[in-house]
Amino acid sequence: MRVLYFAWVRERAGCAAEDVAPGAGVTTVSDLADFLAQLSPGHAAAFADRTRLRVAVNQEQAGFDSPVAANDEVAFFPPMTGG
Amino acid sequence: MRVLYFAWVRERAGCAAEDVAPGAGVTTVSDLADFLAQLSPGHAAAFADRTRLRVAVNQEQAGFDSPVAANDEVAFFPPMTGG
Amino acid sequence: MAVRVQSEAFDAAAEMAALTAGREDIGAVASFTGLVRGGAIRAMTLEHYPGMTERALAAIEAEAHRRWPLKASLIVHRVGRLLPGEPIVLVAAASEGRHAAFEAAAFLMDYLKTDAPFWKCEERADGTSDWVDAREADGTAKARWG
Amino acid sequence: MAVRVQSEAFDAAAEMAALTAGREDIGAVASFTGLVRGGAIRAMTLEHYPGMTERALAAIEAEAHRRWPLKASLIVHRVGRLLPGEPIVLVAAASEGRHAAFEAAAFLMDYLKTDAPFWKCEERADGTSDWVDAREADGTAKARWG
Repeated sequence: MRVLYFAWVRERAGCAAEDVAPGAGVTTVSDLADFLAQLSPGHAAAFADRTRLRVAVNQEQAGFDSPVAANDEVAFFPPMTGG
Repeated sequence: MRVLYFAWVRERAGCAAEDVAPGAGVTTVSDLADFLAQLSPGHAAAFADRTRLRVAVNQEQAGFDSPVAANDEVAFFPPMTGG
Repeated sequence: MAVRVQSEAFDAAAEMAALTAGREDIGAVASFTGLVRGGAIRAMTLEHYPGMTERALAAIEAEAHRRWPLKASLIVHRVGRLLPGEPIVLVAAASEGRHAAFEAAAFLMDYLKTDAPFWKCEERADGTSDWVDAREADGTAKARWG
Repeated sequence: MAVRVQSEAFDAAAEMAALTAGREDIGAVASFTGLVRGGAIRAMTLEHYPGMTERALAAIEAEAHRRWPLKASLIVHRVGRLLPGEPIVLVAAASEGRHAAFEAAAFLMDYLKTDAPFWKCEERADGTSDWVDAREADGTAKARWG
């Protein structure tokens, strides 16, 4: 599974992208967030307040209850501030 | 009194501007329109349907009940279609 | 704030660039360009009321500045004979945020349509020509601003 | 229809001129340019999600074409480090009449603000920097389109 981070989520996680293999128990974005949060103190900080996070699965906006599978690209980021 | 015509009102009246001295009985735009309408068949055609006419007195939008005086500039024209 | 009536063509892009040149206090610029449409129309001649036109446009622009916190604005309107594809009018409104800019630009156009003394005469492809009737929708559009 | 994401500066004027060049079917072009404001801000760095950004912008543009009879449209958004006064974004919508053009341009901006994966980081004059928080008003602005 390819995981991407943007903006301050990227800064806290300490990386922009990583490949992870969280195992069969991870079937939703929420499960994945639980898994990622224990990778490092930086990851824990990135996922500390999920109300501040937005998610995309395969480059489409998704929610924490969205399903994820092994070959998905999952991105975590703050609410968008372009324009 | 300086009278100006624009667009099809100008075409019907047959002139773009004329100086008139309608006399003391003409105190409103409506009076002036009555006076102008009898100057020529073209003028009569221009003033035939006043609901299609708009008025400005001294370059400010006005109505047929607006007062007019000897030194005023009074313009008659169709509803505006700029932009 | 600037209002111009001219027979010469204008460069909408250059006009807009000049509006923000050297400024660091403008976050948003909304603009509108009206152009002569072709098809049944061979040319469009715009007549206006010199003197009153400039006064009316300046009054419309001043009213927009009263209603919205604008940093800059511009109205350029052409007169004379224009061909399809040519720009007729440009309005632009600049402010800190986008909503004021959008609303002010739409307001400028709505008021210009009903309050600025311009008249359009269309030359059709069949050689006839006629004055364009005012559209009731333009009065409705103006009325929404209260 | 065109969507571009680029680090290079763009010439809003030239972009808009290109939108209508050679066209006789466009009567109205509404545009919006967003610029970096100065004052407390020394620079603004825009990060984005390559791939998703282009998809999101294309989807927003397609939705605008579904809702209004547009003849042409354009979204250009910059990424990277921008200085005060520099343009960040340009949207333009062209149609036969002005209301569709104005509404579509406002719609493009409202959706872009909430649905396109861009993030702004401000460098302040005092040397600190921070990610810009999303504004609740942007969600409200999007919601008005139903």
